[in-house]
Amino acid sequence: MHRIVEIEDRVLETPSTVTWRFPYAEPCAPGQFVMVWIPGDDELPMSLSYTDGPSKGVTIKAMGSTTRHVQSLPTGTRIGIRGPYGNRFDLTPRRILVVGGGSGTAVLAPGAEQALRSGAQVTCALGATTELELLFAKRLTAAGARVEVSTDDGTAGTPGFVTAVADRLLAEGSFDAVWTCGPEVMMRKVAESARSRGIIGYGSVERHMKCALGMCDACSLGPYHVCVDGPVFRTETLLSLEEFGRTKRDPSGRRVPL
Amino acid sequence: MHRIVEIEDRVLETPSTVTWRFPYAEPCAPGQFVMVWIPGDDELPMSLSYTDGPSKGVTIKAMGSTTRHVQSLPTGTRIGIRGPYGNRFDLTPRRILVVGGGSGTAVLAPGAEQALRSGAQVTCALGATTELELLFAKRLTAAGARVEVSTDDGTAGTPGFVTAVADRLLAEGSFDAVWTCGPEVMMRKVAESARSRGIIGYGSVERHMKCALGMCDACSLGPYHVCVDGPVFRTETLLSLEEFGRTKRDPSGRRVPL
Amino acid sequence: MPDLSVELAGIPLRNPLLLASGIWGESGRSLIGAWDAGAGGVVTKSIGSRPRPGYPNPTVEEFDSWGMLNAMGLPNPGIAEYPREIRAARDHGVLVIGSIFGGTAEEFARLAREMATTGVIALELNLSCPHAEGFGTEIGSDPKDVEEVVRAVVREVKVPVIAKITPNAADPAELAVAAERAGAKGISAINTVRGLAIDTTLARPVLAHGIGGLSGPAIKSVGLAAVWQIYRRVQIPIVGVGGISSGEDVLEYVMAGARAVEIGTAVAREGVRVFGRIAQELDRVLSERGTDRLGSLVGAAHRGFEIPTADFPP
Amino acid sequence: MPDLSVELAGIPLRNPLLLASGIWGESGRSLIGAWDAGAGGVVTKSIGSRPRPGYPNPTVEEFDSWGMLNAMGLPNPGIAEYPREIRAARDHGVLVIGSIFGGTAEEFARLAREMATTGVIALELNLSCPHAEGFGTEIGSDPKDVEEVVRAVVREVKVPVIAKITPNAADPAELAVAAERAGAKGISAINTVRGLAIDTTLARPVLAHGIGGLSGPAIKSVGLAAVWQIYRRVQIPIVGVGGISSGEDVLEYVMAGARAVEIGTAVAREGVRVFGRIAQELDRVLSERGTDRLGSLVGAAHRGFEIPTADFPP
Ligand SMILES: Cc1cc2nc3c(=O)[nH]c(=O)nc-3n(C[C@H](O)[C@H](O)[C@H](O)COP(=O)(O)OP(=O)(O)OC[C@H]3O[C@@H](n4cnc5c(N)ncnc54)[C@H](O)[C@@H]3O)c2cc1C
Ligand SMILES: Cc1cc2nc3c(=O)[nH]c(=O)nc-3n(C[C@H](O)[C@H](O)[C@H](O)COP(=O)(O)OP(=O)(O)OC[C@H]3O[C@@H](n4cnc5c(N)ncnc54)[C@H](O)[C@@H]3O)c2cc1C
Ligand SMILES: Cc1cc2nc3c(=O)[nH]c(=O)nc-3n(C[C@H](O)[C@H](O)[C@H](O)COP(=O)(O)O)c2cc1C
Ligand SMILES: Cc1cc2nc3c(=O)[nH]c(=O)nc-3n(C[C@H](O)[C@H](O)[C@H](O)COP(=O)(O)O)c2cc1C
Ligand code: FES
Ligand code: FES
Repeated sequence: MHRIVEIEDRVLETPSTVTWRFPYAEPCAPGQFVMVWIPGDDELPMSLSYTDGPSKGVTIKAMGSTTRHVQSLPTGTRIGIRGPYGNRFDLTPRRILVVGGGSGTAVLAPGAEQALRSGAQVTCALGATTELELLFAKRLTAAGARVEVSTDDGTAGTPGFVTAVADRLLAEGSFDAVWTCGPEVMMRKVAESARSRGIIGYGSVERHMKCALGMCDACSLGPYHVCVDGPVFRTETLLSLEEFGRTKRDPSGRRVPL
Repeated sequence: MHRIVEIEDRVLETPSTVTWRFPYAEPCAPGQFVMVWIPGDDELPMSLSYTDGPSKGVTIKAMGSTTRHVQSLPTGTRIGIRGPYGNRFDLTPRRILVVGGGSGTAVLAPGAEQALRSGAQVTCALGATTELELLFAKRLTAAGARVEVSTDDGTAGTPGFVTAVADRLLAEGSFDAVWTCGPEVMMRKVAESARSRGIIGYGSVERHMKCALGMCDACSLGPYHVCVDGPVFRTETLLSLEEFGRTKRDPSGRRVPL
Repeated sequence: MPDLSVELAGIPLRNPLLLASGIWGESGRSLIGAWDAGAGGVVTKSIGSRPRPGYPNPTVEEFDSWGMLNAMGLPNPGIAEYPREIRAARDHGVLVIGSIFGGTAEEFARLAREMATTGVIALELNLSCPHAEGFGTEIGSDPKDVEEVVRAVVREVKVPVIAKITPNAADPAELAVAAERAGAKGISAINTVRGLAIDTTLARPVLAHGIGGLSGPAIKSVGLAAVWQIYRRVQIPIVGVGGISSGEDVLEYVMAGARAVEIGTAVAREGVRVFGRIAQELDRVLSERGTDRLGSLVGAAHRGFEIPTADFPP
Repeated sequence: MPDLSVELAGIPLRNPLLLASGIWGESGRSLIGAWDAGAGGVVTKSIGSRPRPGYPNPTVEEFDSWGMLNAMGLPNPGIAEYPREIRAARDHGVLVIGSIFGGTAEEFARLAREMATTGVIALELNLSCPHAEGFGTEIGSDPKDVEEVVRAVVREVKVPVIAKITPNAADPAELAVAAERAGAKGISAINTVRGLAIDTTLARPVLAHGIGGLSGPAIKSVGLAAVWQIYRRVQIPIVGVGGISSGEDVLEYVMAGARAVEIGTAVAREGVRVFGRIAQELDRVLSERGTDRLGSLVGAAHRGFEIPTADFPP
């Protein structure tokens, strides 16, 4: 059942990323996602980048036709929301390393904030192609996290991939858990680093979604359905899946390279 | 939704009347009725003659094909029950005159028992064609009611109609309420007697029933539907209805004389 | 206060909420009850040539708040008896639509002629009862039969004729088109959806008739689909029926293309108070949406809607 | 422990609970998941000639625990790609029924030929999707078309052919009779019931495609009615589909005439655990009723049942 809401606030986070805030009373937890219906266009899965209070939020990166087109929608635009769906991050670890690539940081931010509020130590490694595309670095710093950034082009922080920063942080400090979201090749690297150090990892993954109810099989990933068994998986589990980091299914169900 | 139950006990109350007890957990109140399904035959409205405890009961008089045929069904027979439906007797009056004609006493008995248990004074005028057809006289006496009987043929109690006994009792004692059930000509008499003495009266009436949900209109009586607005009505209300005591509707909806 | 009045086949209605056929329609007094409770009009029980007791009980099976089966078997007092009930209602000022059913076009025409003399504002032809051998769906599922019946009736009477269409068909809109072609001034859609319930303890159908018709919220989407498809194919007004129990539901039907609606199963238990409640809710949702006239929303959901292809580029 | 095994068109099944087409059927791994969770067999997604992304989202609308609409638009990877998924499942020992859909008898025949080489135990012909232009109901609602398609397929393949029948027809049993005549070895009934939902705030249909198909408990009685009527007209076994979510539901279908059942919407949220739960419930209800073999109850509700007349003496 969709609920129709108005975009009550709109923030351009980066040149290619917008955050929408909207009233939505359902209780939501960090890690969960909603289906966002842009009437007349498409309905898309979006992780919640704000999960507390009466106003929830999603942060949308321009990837294809719909996500590009919606960047410019004004506040007051009516959208449909259903959910929340999926599982959540485990907020019990006390020393957490957050590794976010690009818009992947969206799903990690609310969990990091909640963990910090409950007294956990949170260290963030955030990567982006370029400085302007860095997401939520200020937000997480303000929340009390130690934030390190990297950019592919070196315009901010450590030049290169965020996986290098993550490796360094893992070597330096001691962590109870690693959370990650971003391109799957990146997540695979992070997952392997965590494994090599014996640290529990959690990764949030994306697959094409239609029903979000665990029925249509569009989002299948090995024996799992990302919409109900995920989107958060143990990185151990992800590493055991032949498809992880390699293939996904297109809307017809064909396996295609990632 | 029917619940299928087994007849767990069976008592021949009179040569033409049988009581069935069956397990039925729904809370039921005196005055209410259930739809009793005799699989392969018919489904009929029956007032509850036992409303307390886990075993409810109905008391069935042989009137037509089904009610005749079911007199001999053994215990263990499976029947379907839905309900209870309809409203209930007002149990607050403290001095109650109960006037029952024939099997009409069935719906009055559980209310009389409950009133007695709560300390009310209950006087019963029970009429039947003949001694053997008297219903629940012993049951009501045992419950603590003062019971007077009449028979059309004079085989027991006052010879003649029960309305004469009722009139005498009304003249003798003082009552807060009169409850009645029986042939409508009898109920009309009782209603008029109660009115002339300014006593509140309640009568339980019968009409052809199909849905018992206030939908099909089979049981309409003036502006009312007996299945949801009744079967218990104020006798004042009944007296105001042109149809009361005169006509009913047959299964096709045609008005026919009572 | 938004304006809830609508015009149906030339008849002004104070609101679009009609009592559905077969519900509270056996006695004139009940029709008055529905009207006094706020219905914009009432449809009578479907009346046939002769008194008909209908099937034995059980005739209804309620399995949940969202659905109910019935196989009443078209009980009715017959066309000779019934007009007195209509007259009682008419004398009270009730707008009555007379429903009839028959086995042949001739029988429909004969019934229509008699029904039309009772002061009904329109006739509704029941071409859609899913559980009456020889009537209902059997005659109502072939466009040719529908056309023949409607034509025969239209020839006989001056009052507008509304054809009530079955959902138990490959293409209900095709049936509506046939009715329009034959001169119908309106379409009612839908009647109940063919259904069955079995008692597994007894290993037998619950309803005495076996097959019955599903009604209530369970069929709302089915009725909406029919109204939607019919609206795209005919010009005459549509009366939406099926599973309506709130103001929102009415608005869904109106936006799908209905000009008025009928309410049936929702009358169970709550009684005809349901008309007042739904009118109030409709009032509220229209106010919330800033609409002052319900009529302006008829078919609103079709505007700008295009069916996408399933071959959109992946 | 009652014996839940049944024989369907010559194929022994360990239990009658099959995964319905279109649910968890896109990947071989998911088919394995359903089998490992206890399904007696699985039906694949309906496969067509070419990869087809299906309609844009929204493709589903869940309005309550009792009903859901979908218009997926028959997304599928195409017959060239899909066999690898079936083989993965077959290699694991899964009994796979291959579902196909097409626009013409020739297309069905071609698809059947290819599908039959993948090791499927049977073919299910989707003649019944209510929301795919040119496929589904359009080809499946005319007995002549059904007969032609089934005949064309039966000619091509050795595996048993099961025709999946639409409820959106005047007489689903007529379609089943046509399929039997053409050589089908089984009938599946039903597919989803045509339905629509409108968002009144936006004044537009919720599903991108507009019309969709209703599934879930809301349609159980509709599926039961179809199975009941088909059972009275054909000799071949029937697979009951529609709204099944408990052991009681399965028993209702079996008593109405089904030899096996398919489970679709009940897989939503609960996942394929539903197969284990329903098998357990079925076990319990059969024990309670003192039945040791499910197969003995097929059609039990027909025994001794007679349709009463509506003219019984009042
Ligand atoms: C659980 C989950 C959470 C997500 N959270 C976010 C988020 O917080 N922020 C964000 O920007 N993006 C998020 N995404 C990804 C987002 O849904 C897609 O980027 C978006 O759907 C692209 O839409 P489009 O029409 O612009 O793309 P298209 O032009 O259609 O395609 C671009 C890419 O998006 C993918 N895509 C298109 N439709 C879907 C769909 N229905 N489901 C999944 N992928 C799709 C395509 O496969 C392709 O890879 C999430 C995806 C999932 C599965
Ligand atoms: C609210 C209510 C409570 C009742 N309580 C009792 C009771 O406690 N004990 C008892 O013996 N009887 C009771 N009756 C009456 C009982 O339902 C009928 O006597 C019974 O249905 C007759 O069935 P039959 O098949 O034997 O009769 P038939 O041969 O069919 O007809 C005999 C008479 O019963 C009437 N009748 C038949 N079917 C119905 C029906 N579905 N609804 C109403 N009347 C019907 C007929 O109109 C006719 O007057 C009650 C009726 C109602 C409406
Ligand atoms: C008990 C009952 C009796 C009905 N009788 C008739 C009838 O006589 N003629 C008719 O056209 N429709 C009849 N119907 C169908 C309703 O008019 C209506 O089309 C259907 O119930 C769907 O609407 P609902 O979901 O609001 O009940 C009957 C429905 C019910 C539930
Ligand atoms: C999301 C979804 C997709 C479906 N896809 C197909 C399909 O591809 N082929 C088919 O024959 N039936 C399809 N169906 C219909 C189901 O197989 C089944 O007939 C119907 O849903 C009724 O069963 P249920 O109430 O248990 O879901 C689909 C149903 C759903 C809900
Ligand atoms: S999106 Fe349909 S199963 Fe996950
Ligand atoms: S029995 Fe149907 S309205 Fe009372």
